[in-house]
Amino acid sequence: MTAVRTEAPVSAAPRRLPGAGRLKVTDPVVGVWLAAAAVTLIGWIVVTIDGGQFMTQSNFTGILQNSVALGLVAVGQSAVILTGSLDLSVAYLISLGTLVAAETMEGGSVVTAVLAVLALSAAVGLANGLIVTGLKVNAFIATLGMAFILRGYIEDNYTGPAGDVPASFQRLGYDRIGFIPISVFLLIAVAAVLWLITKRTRLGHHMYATGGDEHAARLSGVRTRRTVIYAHVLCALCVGAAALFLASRLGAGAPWAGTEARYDLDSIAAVVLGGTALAGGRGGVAGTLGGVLLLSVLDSIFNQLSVDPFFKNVVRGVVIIAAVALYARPFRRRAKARDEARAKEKGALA
Amino acid sequence: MSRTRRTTRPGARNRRLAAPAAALLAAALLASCSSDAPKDDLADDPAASEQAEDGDKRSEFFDQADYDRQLELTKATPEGPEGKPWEQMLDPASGGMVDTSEYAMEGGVEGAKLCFSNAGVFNPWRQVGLKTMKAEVAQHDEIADFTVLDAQGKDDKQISDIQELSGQDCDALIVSPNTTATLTPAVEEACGKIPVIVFDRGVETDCAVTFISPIGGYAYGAAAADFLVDEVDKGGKIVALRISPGVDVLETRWSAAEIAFEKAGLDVVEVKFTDGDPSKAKSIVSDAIARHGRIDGVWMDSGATSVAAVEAFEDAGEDIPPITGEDQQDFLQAWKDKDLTAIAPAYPTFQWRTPVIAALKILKGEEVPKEWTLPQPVVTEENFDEYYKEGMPPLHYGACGCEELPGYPGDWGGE
Amino acid sequence: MTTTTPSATTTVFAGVGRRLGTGAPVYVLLAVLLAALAITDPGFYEPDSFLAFIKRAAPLVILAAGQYMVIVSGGFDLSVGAVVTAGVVAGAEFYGSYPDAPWLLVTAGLLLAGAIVGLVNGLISTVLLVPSFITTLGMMLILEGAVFYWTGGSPQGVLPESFRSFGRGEAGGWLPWAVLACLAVGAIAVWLMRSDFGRTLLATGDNERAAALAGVRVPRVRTLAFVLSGTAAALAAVLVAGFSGVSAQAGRGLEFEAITAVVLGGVILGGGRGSVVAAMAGAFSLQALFTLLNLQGVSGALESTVQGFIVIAAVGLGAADFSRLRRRRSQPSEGKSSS
Amino acid sequence: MLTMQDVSKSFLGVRVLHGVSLDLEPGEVHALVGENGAGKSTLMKVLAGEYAPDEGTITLDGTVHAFSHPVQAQAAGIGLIHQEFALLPHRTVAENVFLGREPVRRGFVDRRAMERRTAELLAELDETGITPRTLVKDLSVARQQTVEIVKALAASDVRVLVMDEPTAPLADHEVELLYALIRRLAARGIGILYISHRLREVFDLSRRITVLKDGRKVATLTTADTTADEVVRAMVGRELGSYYPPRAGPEEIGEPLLTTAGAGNERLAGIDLTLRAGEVTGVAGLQGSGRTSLVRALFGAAPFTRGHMTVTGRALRPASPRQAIRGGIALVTEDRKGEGLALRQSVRDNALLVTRAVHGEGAQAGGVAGLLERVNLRSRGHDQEVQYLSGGNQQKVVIAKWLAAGPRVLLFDEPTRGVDVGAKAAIHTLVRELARDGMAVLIVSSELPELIGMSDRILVMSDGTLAGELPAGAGEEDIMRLATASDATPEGSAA
Repeated sequence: MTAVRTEAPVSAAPRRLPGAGRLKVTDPVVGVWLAAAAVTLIGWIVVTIDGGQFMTQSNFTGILQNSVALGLVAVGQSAVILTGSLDLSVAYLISLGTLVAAETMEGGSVVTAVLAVLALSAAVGLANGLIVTGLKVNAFIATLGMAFILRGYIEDNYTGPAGDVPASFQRLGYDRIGFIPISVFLLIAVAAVLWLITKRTRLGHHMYATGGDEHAARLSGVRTRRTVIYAHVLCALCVGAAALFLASRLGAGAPWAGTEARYDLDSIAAVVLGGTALAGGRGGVAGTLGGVLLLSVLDSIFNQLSVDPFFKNVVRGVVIIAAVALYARPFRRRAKARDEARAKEKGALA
Repeated sequence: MSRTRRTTRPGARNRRLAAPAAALLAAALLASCSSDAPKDDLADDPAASEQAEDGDKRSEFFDQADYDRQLELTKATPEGPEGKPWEQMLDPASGGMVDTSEYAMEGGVEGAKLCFSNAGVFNPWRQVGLKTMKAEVAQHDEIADFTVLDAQGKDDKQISDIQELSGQDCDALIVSPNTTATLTPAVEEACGKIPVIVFDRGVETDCAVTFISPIGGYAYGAAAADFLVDEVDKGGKIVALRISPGVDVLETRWSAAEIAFEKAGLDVVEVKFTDGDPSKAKSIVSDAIARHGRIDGVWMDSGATSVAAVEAFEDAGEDIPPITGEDQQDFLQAWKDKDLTAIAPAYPTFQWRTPVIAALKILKGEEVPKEWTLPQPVVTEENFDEYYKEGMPPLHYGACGCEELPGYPGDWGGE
Repeated sequence: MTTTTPSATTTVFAGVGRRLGTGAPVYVLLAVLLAALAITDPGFYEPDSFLAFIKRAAPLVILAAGQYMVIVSGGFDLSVGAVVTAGVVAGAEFYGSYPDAPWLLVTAGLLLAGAIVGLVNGLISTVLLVPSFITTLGMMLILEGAVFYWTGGSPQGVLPESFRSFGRGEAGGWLPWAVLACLAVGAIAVWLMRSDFGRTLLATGDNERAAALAGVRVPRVRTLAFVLSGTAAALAAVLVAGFSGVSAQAGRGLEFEAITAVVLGGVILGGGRGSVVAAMAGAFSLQALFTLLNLQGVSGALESTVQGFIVIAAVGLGAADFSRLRRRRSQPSEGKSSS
Repeated sequence: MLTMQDVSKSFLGVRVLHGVSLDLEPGEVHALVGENGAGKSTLMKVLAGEYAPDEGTITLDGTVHAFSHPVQAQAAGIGLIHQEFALLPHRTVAENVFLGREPVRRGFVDRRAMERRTAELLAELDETGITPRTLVKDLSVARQQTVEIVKALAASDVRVLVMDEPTAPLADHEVELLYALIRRLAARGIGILYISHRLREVFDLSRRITVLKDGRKVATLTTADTTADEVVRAMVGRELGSYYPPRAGPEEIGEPLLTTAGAGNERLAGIDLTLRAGEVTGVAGLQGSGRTSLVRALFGAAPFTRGHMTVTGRALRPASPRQAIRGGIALVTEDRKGEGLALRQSVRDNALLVTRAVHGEGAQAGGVAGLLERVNLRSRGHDQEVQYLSGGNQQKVVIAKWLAAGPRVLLFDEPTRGVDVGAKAAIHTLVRELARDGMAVLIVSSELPELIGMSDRILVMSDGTLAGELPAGAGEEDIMRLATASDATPEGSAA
């Protein structure tokens, strides 16, 4: 990556002071949380005008509950996207995960089931990583192909819901402390771990570096391939967690648990809403959680107003585009050009 | 079948059926899905759920008792008002009647609030159904409020929806489950709080006051198959088009047909999955014609793609052989225009009216059958005109029982 | 000064690499698949059935051509599948209200609508600087939502034969219109890519800033690419609607098929390299693969698995060739850059 | 201390290094010069472990090494400063300095330690303007380079530091700072291998000079007892004599083609200049004095917002490159790869880009052959992708691209950056020819000798204004005096 130009050609962007660009309202991470808060407020007003109650306990519970599954996936997704990759196979991995979980629990113990699911996820993540780094297949295609493979396997081996989750494990899906579903703590835990990994460990630093500038990272001695592989495994493990949660919630494995909820594209949307650059190298888990929350608050509002489900999609689409458009602004063209340059590198590399 | 939302590729939404199941079928599901033996065998043997005509394959989905009972019911005469199939019931005795006095609203049902957790409106069948249900509600002034939450086909969301609704002050809760197994816990939870009415697809609990559904998959599959058996000579070549592999309720339809074909010695040359995608179906049939020269009959496990199949024959310049479909308007239209030799078993959308009726009965304290099994009409040459309605949109369903309802035909898109 | 040894030789290999890396694999793949088809179904090459095959492939090929324009300019178009669905449904809905509208008018209308969708995609991506992946992802949600919201879930109209004949019927009784459309689009695409627009499009995808400083109106060029993609998608919609009639899921997943096809054609995601012919060949390969799996009677369930493996393998092969060459030549050229 | 013995390296069976030997003493600055593709960078990358040598050995402090990865070389004490920085703009200085070897404490990166150490290293180099937490994108190029150096120092106990064209991105006063830095490093016993095209630097800094040609070592000379001519001869086997073409005589200078009056924008003020047909005008100035801003403003890339401007007599203050091009202005930018070329496209497509984009006359592709002939491009056919051309030939393609559009005013920003001696001369000659053909030429360069050698008159910029004008043949001192006259902030408006 060449040096930042000495005299910026097109950009009239004011010079940033050292350390600026963090902790600013223009910072997507802050932005998305503010947005989520704002939407909640607006929703409250609108719903109240509409004659409903928004700030009810059950409603909060619902919002949190609905954030868990997508949250887990999106957190994982942000790991890969940060590293400059992408995972489109998450949806089918979830489905398979729920099935494996439920069936193993039916036969054996919960522990073995959890281990089995995590093992499966790790394996799939590893495969994705190896295809992307080893075969040099663009992540988009690689994980899409993986999705096909998983899909075939599922359709070929499962006939509707399968397995049976013991009540003990279903508590994960149904219990709550006060109005907070305990599954939320699972999400928080996973998110915290991912946050620590990305922000505080060498692997994390290398993920940002690899996503930010693969070439520079390699020159600096970062094992970029390994980093990408780790990122994919991390993502898959989060997906595994999501699968376990869904299994506990559904009480059985469902071959369509992941696909019908569109976790593949929704998770990417949430990540981007959270201000993580699709090209990689910038953003983080914190923002992603904000994005997820924003989406499920929206859903809840639509629910309250019983908006036509088709109309929801329209709004979602608009929100996603609008948000990213806002993020794109402060960076201005120069950053855009740089990101594109990177995206290009990625395109060429993968 | 039309209840299918089948994505052909990732990124698209659902890939399966929010499908029907008679209570007994639900039992069959228990037997098939949660029974370990066949499933584990399956996992090791990818060929298993292929359309191999081997016995043990069928045994996985096939349940003789249900099969017999369903064929039984097709012959039974329904109890209930003539010409109002949505209020009729078949052999209610079997499940026994339920005394609902405990749910009776004091001061009558005036101002009742009904709540409905819908799996989704992701296909024409469900859209027609929901319209019909809303029209039914509109008929009853005593229903003050009717809340619908749409799960958009997400089990997870429907569970939350059910929890949310049972939290609100609903007098009765209607549930059209997205999935049989996965919604059981949520429904059980709701049962504790308010009277619950389950319809279309079942759940693995009998805590609901009543479960409403038509006869079921075996009857559907058999009706179509028997028709071909009558129309096609022994040894004739049959193409079977199915929506997607390994979907329980579709398997019952197919396994019923399989028996019939084998008994009659028909030669099933192709069994293919269409993903419910017309263009794929058309391609498959064209290929079949190209390869087998003549096709003597086409069996469908659902209606969505039958017109495409018909056209495949037209485009190939072949005569259209006996073909089965569903009561979807576009097929009925083709049937009429092209004067097909055809039959169309219906999985009637009028069943969406029944839950509302049942709910009011319950809230009035009138007794309802534990298993409310509705008739499952079959469209034939004879009764064609009952189901074919001029000017209805192509994706409308003939057996909607909505002709008398307010707003017909406009609200259903007809003119 | 003399062209020095490293750059000299590497250019040779780069040339090879260019052909190997981007072009060749897809043609090999296509040849293999077609051969396999011939073996499985001897009748495959009889004019009728072969034309039928092309006819079936036409929508995907056209989508691929459109998608190529966007990808080569450095973007993504995930909205094409939704455009097809929306197109089919909207067409039917329109005929619901005006049953005897002339088919040409409706077709033109759909194409225009597709172009407008592309225009919006393009403007959002270039003016608001939203990555096209997100823009078109959002557009996908919006279109699907909007069209079904509008039609209340299912279209009200019937598509008349006049409208459908374009995707269903044959010209002169034997040559399917779809095949003609396919050829026409191919010709136009090739012509476009040789034209000033095509060259500037490639240059833009390769180095946006250099293009801008050379006077290329980058936003306009990239937007135009999206417009083309949108229009192509609309045309595909017309063909699909004609071929198989009204369906609420006509375009489901087509965006991924189209992108896969283009990548199979050796076009690099990220832009600046790849040929439109190869992209269309990629689409044919994909269709051939589907047909083959179908004829082979591979379990419907396993189909997608096989497909997944083949796609990864094929792309991996292309990438392998290319990346190896890239690594080799990258060394001396890096050397140059600093001396 | 360091010896490279008979190092050979081949790519795809083509030898780019033929048994090159080289040695380096502690505290020595050893310059490495040679034409494009002479093998300098390959040699250095072998040393830095980026390539493994086919033959030959690397001995450092008595131990023989065979590096297979840069990290190993770093560990052994060999640091490489790339011409193109390997920095992450969105990460902090500390994060960049320790990238790939972050200190770990209890499983987590020890940021405090990281930042402390970075601060120390910065202090050692008396680099005050940088704090460990600064984001790299907020630093000037010079400081980014410092970060690169700090990065190398932090890597290990560095014994050998390889600097590849370190001054290329720097302005003159920054070069001085770099010299100081290099001398400080040398004083600490670090051996420095210094690759450069700029003989002046080489003579300023180095103790010995090793000349490579076509992958072979031609000679290792002691700087004290050699001359620039000797070195150039060794490099190209050509006399220095015909280095700059003769200037224009007064009779050759024609009517004004471009004038500005009181033109300015947020970086420039009160720009009054006149470019005449047949004349080569040089623009000097410190980094950030607005040289580049000036050409970009004239070209409409960062347009003037005030003032008046005419091109070929017509009033035109271009608001976009497109307008400028239509008006007959062309700009050869300093960043050839980033802004000049579409590297993966063919020579022909690049040469035709402007005409296609602006005049839509791509069809007349015939003319391009003549143009490429004219700039005397050396390539393997016009279908070759420009990325495989040498820097000099790439620059020729850029020039051809503009000539195709038939401009009247040619603006050059650092026309010979990253171009070797041989190609330099060719480009200089070409520029002069173009002026003779009646074009008005403006050259911005931070290489004063080039500026003085080429220009018919020299404008000096300082702090966004034209500080003065000097006649042909003015001395470097006069220029620097004008350039530093006002209080030009050293940081300038680096973005």
